[in-house]
Amino acid sequence: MTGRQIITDAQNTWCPGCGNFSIQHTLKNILTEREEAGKSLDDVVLVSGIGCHAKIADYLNINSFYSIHGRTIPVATAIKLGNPRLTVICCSGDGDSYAEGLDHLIFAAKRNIDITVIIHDNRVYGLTTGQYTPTSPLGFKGKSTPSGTAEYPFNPVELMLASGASYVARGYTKNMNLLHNLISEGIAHRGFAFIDVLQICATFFPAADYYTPRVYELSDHDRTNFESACKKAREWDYNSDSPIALGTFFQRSLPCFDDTMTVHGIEPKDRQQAVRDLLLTRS
Amino acid sequence: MTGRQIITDAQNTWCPGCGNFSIQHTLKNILTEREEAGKSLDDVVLVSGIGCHAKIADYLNINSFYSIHGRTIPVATAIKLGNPRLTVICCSGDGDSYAEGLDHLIFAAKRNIDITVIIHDNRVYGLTTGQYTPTSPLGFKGKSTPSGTAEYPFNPVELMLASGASYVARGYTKNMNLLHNLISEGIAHRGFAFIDVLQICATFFPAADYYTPRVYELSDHDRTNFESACKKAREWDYNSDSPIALGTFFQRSLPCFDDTMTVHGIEPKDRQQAVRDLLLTRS
Amino acid sequence: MKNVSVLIGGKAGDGINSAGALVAQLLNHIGYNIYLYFDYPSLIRGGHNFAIIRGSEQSIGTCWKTLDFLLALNRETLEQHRDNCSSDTAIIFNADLVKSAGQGIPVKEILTDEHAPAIMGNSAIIGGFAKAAGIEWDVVEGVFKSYIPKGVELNLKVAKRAYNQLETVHPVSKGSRSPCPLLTGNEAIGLGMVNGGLDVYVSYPMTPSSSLLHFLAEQKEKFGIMVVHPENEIAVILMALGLAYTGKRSAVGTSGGGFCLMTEGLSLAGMAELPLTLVVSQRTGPSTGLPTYTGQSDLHFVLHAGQGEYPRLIVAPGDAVEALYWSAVAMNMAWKFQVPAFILSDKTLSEGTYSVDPAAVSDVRGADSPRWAGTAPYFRYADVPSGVSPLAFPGTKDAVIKVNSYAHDEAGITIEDAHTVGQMTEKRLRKGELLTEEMRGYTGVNVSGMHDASTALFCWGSTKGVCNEIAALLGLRVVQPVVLSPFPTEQLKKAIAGVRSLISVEENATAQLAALAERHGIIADEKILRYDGRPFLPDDLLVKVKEMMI
Amino acid sequence: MKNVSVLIGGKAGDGINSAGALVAQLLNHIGYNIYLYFDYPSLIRGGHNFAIIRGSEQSIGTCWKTLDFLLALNRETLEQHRDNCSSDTAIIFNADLVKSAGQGIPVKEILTDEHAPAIMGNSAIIGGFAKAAGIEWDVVEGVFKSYIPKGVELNLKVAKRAYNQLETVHPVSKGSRSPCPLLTGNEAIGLGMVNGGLDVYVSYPMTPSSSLLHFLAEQKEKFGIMVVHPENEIAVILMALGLAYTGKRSAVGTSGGGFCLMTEGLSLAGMAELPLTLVVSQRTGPSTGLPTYTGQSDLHFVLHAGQGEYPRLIVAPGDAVEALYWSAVAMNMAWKFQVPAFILSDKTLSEGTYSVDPAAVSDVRGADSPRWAGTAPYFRYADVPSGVSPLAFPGTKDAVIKVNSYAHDEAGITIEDAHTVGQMTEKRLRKGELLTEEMRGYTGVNVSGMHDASTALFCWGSTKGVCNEIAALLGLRVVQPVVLSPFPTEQLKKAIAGVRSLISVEENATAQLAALAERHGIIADEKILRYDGRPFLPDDLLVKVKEMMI
Ligand SMILES: Cc1ncc(C[n+]2csc(CCOP(=O)(O)OP(=O)(O)O)c2C)c(N)n1
Ligand SMILES: Cc1ncc(C[n+]2csc(CCOP(=O)(O)OP(=O)(O)O)c2C)c(N)n1
Ligand code: SF4
Ligand code: SF4
Ligand SMILES: [Mg+2]
Ligand SMILES: [Mg+2]
Repeated sequence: MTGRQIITDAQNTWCPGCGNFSIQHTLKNILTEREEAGKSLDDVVLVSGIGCHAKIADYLNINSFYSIHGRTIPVATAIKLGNPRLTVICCSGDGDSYAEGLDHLIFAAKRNIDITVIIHDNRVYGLTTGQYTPTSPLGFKGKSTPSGTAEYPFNPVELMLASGASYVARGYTKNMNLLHNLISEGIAHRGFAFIDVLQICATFFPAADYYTPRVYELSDHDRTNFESACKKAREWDYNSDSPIALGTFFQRSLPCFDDTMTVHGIEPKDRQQAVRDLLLTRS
Repeated sequence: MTGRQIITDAQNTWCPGCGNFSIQHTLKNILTEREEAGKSLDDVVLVSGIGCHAKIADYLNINSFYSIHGRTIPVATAIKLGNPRLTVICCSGDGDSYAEGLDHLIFAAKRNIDITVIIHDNRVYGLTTGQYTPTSPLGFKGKSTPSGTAEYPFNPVELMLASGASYVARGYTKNMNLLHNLISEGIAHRGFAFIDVLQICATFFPAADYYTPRVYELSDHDRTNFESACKKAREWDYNSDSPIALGTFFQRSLPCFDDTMTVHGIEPKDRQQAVRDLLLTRS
Repeated sequence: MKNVSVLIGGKAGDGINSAGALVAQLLNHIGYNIYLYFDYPSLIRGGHNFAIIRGSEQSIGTCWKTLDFLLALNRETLEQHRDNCSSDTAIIFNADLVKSAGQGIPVKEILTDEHAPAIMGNSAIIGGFAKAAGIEWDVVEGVFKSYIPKGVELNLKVAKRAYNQLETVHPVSKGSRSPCPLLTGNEAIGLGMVNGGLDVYVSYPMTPSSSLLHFLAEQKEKFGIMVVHPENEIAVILMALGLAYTGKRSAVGTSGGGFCLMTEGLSLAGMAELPLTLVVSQRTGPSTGLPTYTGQSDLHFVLHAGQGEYPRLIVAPGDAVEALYWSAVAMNMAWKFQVPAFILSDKTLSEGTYSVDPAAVSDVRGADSPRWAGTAPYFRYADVPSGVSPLAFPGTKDAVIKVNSYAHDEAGITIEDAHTVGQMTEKRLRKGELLTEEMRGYTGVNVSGMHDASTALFCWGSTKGVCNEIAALLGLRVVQPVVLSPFPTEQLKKAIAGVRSLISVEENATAQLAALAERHGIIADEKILRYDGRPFLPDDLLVKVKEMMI
Repeated sequence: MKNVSVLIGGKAGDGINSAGALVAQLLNHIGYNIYLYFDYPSLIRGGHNFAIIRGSEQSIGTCWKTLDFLLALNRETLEQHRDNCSSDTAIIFNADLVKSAGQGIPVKEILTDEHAPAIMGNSAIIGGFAKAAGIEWDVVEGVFKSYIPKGVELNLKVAKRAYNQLETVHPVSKGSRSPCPLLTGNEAIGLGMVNGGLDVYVSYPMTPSSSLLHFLAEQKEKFGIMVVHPENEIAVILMALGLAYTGKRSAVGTSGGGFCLMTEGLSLAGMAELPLTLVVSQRTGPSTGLPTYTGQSDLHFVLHAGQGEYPRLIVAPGDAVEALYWSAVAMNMAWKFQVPAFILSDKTLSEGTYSVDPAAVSDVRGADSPRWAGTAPYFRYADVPSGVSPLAFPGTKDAVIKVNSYAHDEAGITIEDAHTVGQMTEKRLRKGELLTEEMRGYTGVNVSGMHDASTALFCWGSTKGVCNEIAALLGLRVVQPVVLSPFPTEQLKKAIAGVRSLISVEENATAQLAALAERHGIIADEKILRYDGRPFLPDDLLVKVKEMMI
């Protein structure tokens, strides 16, 4: 299909001012560019979890697997294993992949499966109306913690570095140029690409006034240097006040799981012969 | 109970030469010391997962919760929340807490719940007869990967540092003095203590000949310095050949989850009044 | 007029739920029993939300299709609910956004005049409604003062402006009962569990159970309970079991997908004999399904979830009063028999609002397992005749308390020999028999309507409300098992004595209650099923039941 | 002699399983049908392992208590199995460790003389057994050459020494059938799935399913399949669904506890209509239970697992031949109807070894869903009359393929309106009806024994073997439903026509098959249950059945 309408007719139900619009818009532009570059959109698959972020599966007119809460990544991993020719993009939430299904995220990084994971990190459960997530700051007053959480957030960028991710970046929905570059790079990166996107939740965590003066784009940063990636990653801990680096923290090249797992299928009739041969060895 | 027999009469079914004996012996000694110091063993609870390691719950004659595969840590967390006076020790496997239930481990670190987690890291699923785990080296030929794994191991020490653990150490079942110190320290540490123990699996991963010449004890290391903890942690990546540091990588003091979550219970009759009062506000 | 029905509708974010609650309180305060149904899609702002508030002199648990009042905050409300209007329906609307017959309120003008913020627009609508219904101003004033947390004076000014502008077109006569507490099903479950001794509530948010988490989190200091929201549902149930091990009465709450993740822990509870209370609030499945709509399609799943065999209690209350009572019972039975006890709810019950007689609050805590006498050694799984081994909790002097997910001996040590396995299985089965025996002492099957009618509606959970209403109209019997496991076969047989036509009314596609009853020798003759996420309405059900009766 | 029974026992780590397999091959090569039962505790070294190998001219699937030969590698074997010995039992033992009547083999001496390593001790025992049973040396030689991977010559020397030292005390006459392949139930399931088109097997190890993972991993290049062992069972099932989405025929395998973790993904498969084959091999529950022992207590869990309602296929083969056949059928039905298809096994079947006629291997792949015709737009959930929407896979030109866990429209876009929800629910139900229809074309209920007997043993899964044996002795009928969902009510009614006493024989405590049948109007008159982790033995069952028949 060429020149396809990239946005479906599904009614968009995000709140006015929601940062998800920026992510959708960015993906739309990237898909358009891809088509313009002569690459088919038929080979792109979007996988999402459950949450506000995940509605993007309804809105983008491309192949999609609208999965269940927290399980975006094993689905995406398997789609890549099932057909390595596909470009697989995961849109996941912070509740989704940092709480419910954190283990899958870490294993995807460990395996270096060639998928691109975009975390719509609004630091809150949006769709279930505002509870804290693993990136909410200490003391966050959500509906399940009306007197404030008792937990520090973890730093997903740091965690991903420790897990062996081969592309690690942070974006912000109010910096769409950079977001475009990061997601494009992530898709182009051969291996596991992780992008934590500070996504504004207009309703439950409207943090733009906090982020905007603090964010800056990484420059003069050697993305191939793991130590300095860690250092930059730790500058902001998702809790204390400090400058917030945006951009690519780290990138390196490693063998991909989808490559090393590749199987050479055999013809049905050869299979049946293989079964018969196996039986012979048992009699 | 004083002077209690610390080992039960249950038949021990570990293989000859198994490193689990060293861990059991160390715990036995620590418990004995505890008793000798006048502290009751009635306040100690051991929580285990499922696997060879977990059989320790049958063997130590103390309170125990022999849980299910991968779920050691939420049980232990809750026992501490339920009764903060208890000393809670988790014996878990690498399959248990690095694969099946990794998320719980990270959240326990994040929350700084005051429990001590000992990972019997034999780098293999022992009880299910020898499959790779997240710390098995790349190319490990286990029963589920007869032609070798396609995954690098992750580094649990690094992961725990990134997750906010407040006590992070590595032991070795062939260095029982150190093991004794680390576990004692872990228990004494107020907050989440993590000890990755390189445990020899005599049957499926007999790595003593590999470890013994490479291990060394950390000295001249400032355990309060996070950066150098990370550096030391990264020296050996559970895959490539390098010296293997043993000892305490990191320790710091942080508020504990069990403290911040503490509730002041109220009397049953006051509760009923509270229910009545609540109803009044709704009529 | 003995019955009044009000619909208020607008966009998500318009505060329809709280506006609905105010309308409900107005009707409560003029002497009616209340039922409120809240309908909303799975989104945060926009879309179409509505609440139907019904007042009746009878105790009620369902809506009626035809409305007395339609309060339209936007045009969509009018369009979507035309079918619910008759020529008698009084339509009150925001004149800035809607054109319609009926009485418009110039909301923007009122707000501007009063220097009030936009969110106070609903007060104008409610003020207008009060006038249209002929509700006295001091009732409005009283209700606003009790239920508006902030800026009540300004809200009252806004309401009064609308009140003064509108006509009383559809006077609602006063009812005869005195105002009583209004509770959602989830609130009632929460209070019931607190009454049953709840110490810790552990939950991961999932509609339609989340409002229970929010309610208990909000009230936790008041009740002296701990509320924990962990990383996922697997942690939830394992934490609850860890807490039970320390002697804390814990409960978990979730819906279908989250419950899936709890099934392994459930089986552990069965084997380790750890008391556990589970609230499972059903929504439309399978999978994510319709998160904010109702369903009754998880009964068999809950009945059989978890590998292996072990006794469990399942109660499915039909309204908030039952929820209050049975939740306490469930908590107690979990502890008395060291078994999992389920409170099976559905979206209609969990998020619907009901009038609750405060007399329904009684202290039902008390039931508990025997405690260890203190003579060491302690046997956690002592094979006593009842099957219920005495409890001790860690920290008890001289007790070594070993719980175990493996087959184990009386001391809790793993064993593999056939004899002990059989023995301990039988011990657990005996607890099941004892639980069955115990539940015979409770009214596990409610019978209402005409007790000697030969046609009976056979229902469970929230559909009780609509069945009662139809039964009253048609002179039928209603048979509603509240206890679903252990199945109250004898009580049920008694309850249907003389019934020639048993009609199962369920919100699922496979008639799960009927299937369960069939396994116990009780056959439903007819089935009326609905599986589109919406609760039965009396109007529709009436037609269907009549068809069956021809 | 038409029947021969051999027990070999020793410590875990002594290689009892492979020694047992060699004995089985010896009997196979002298013309017997084989059944091998392997009994081991959950530990790696030490403890007591034993294998019972039975040869018979009939096709068999159970052990017999009384032994013809007892091969004791250690003293415990002798002690534990005294009860299985009669005065005719030939006892052969390692004379270094055991003192007993019978014939001792000086294993250490032989090994020393032959400069053979300790692990070759078993060859001495097997050689001794061969002689005691009068099996010709060239049979031993042939079997050793085929089945001993390393050092066969030295092993033969060791065996020959023992062979020469012992007497033929219990000659086993030759049977009449030609040697045929021996397969474990898990191997048969694996091969059946490969025949049914398996592309990828995804599994996390869990006894008694692990040996299927190991087998397929070992053979993956040969069959051109991928084998993935992910971080946990949740990932397992979600990966399988991701693979199915790309058109790969995927299967998962696990046991009860792991299956718990898959239930949420299962419900997703139901809603998203993704084909999926699941192998669930039961062990003794609840919870961790007895990991290496058997059970049949997860039937109802598997029947109802996952929130919401959606059709599923469940087949429970009774032996390896059935496993080979039905696993291929399950894989095909999953794809033909886009539903989850279960192969429900148990430890006895999964880890038992059976003779399999190679003619049983037929290419049953073929069944599949219709494919998209290629005219855009593509509707993943096209509401076609059959309910089975044509498939397309990502990468197909012009197809936008949207699968969704939410209620959705034909294009796969989330919807919440009552009409579409009802419509799509009915579409899924129609698939269920079609599946029911399809399965009528299969023999879903096996009848064996005396077809017109008025007493029938009613069983499922591996207990088929023992029931057949008893039925032959007592002249009874055996009725064994292999398809358990959709329940083959009509076939079953036919199968029990004329039965006056239907005796359910199950390895669980609540008679789950009987309960299922009851829901379909078929009542078991009696129940014989075993729930200690051990399979029924004919000797014991015989007594129990006779009691029932009085
Ligand atoms: C197993 C399970 N548990 C809980 C839920 C309820 N649920 C739906 S979305 C959501 C949170 C989503 O948070 P996040 O991933 O941050 O997405 P956001 O809405 O913020 O974009 C939850 C808890 C669910 N669908 N499934
Ligand atoms: C949910 C679940 N999946 C799988 C298993 C099977 N199982 C038991 S122990 C084990 C692995 C244990 O490995 P590890 O934690 O490393 O312990 P080890 O035996 O090496 O000490 C597995 C997979 C299980 N009991 N439960
Ligand atoms: S709740 Fe937050 S994340 Fe969800 S749609 Fe609204 S603004 Fe966006
Ligand atoms: S298999 Fe390994 S870990 Fe398990 S008991 Fe034996 S040596 Fe120890
Ligand atoms: Mg979020
Ligand atoms: Mg291990």
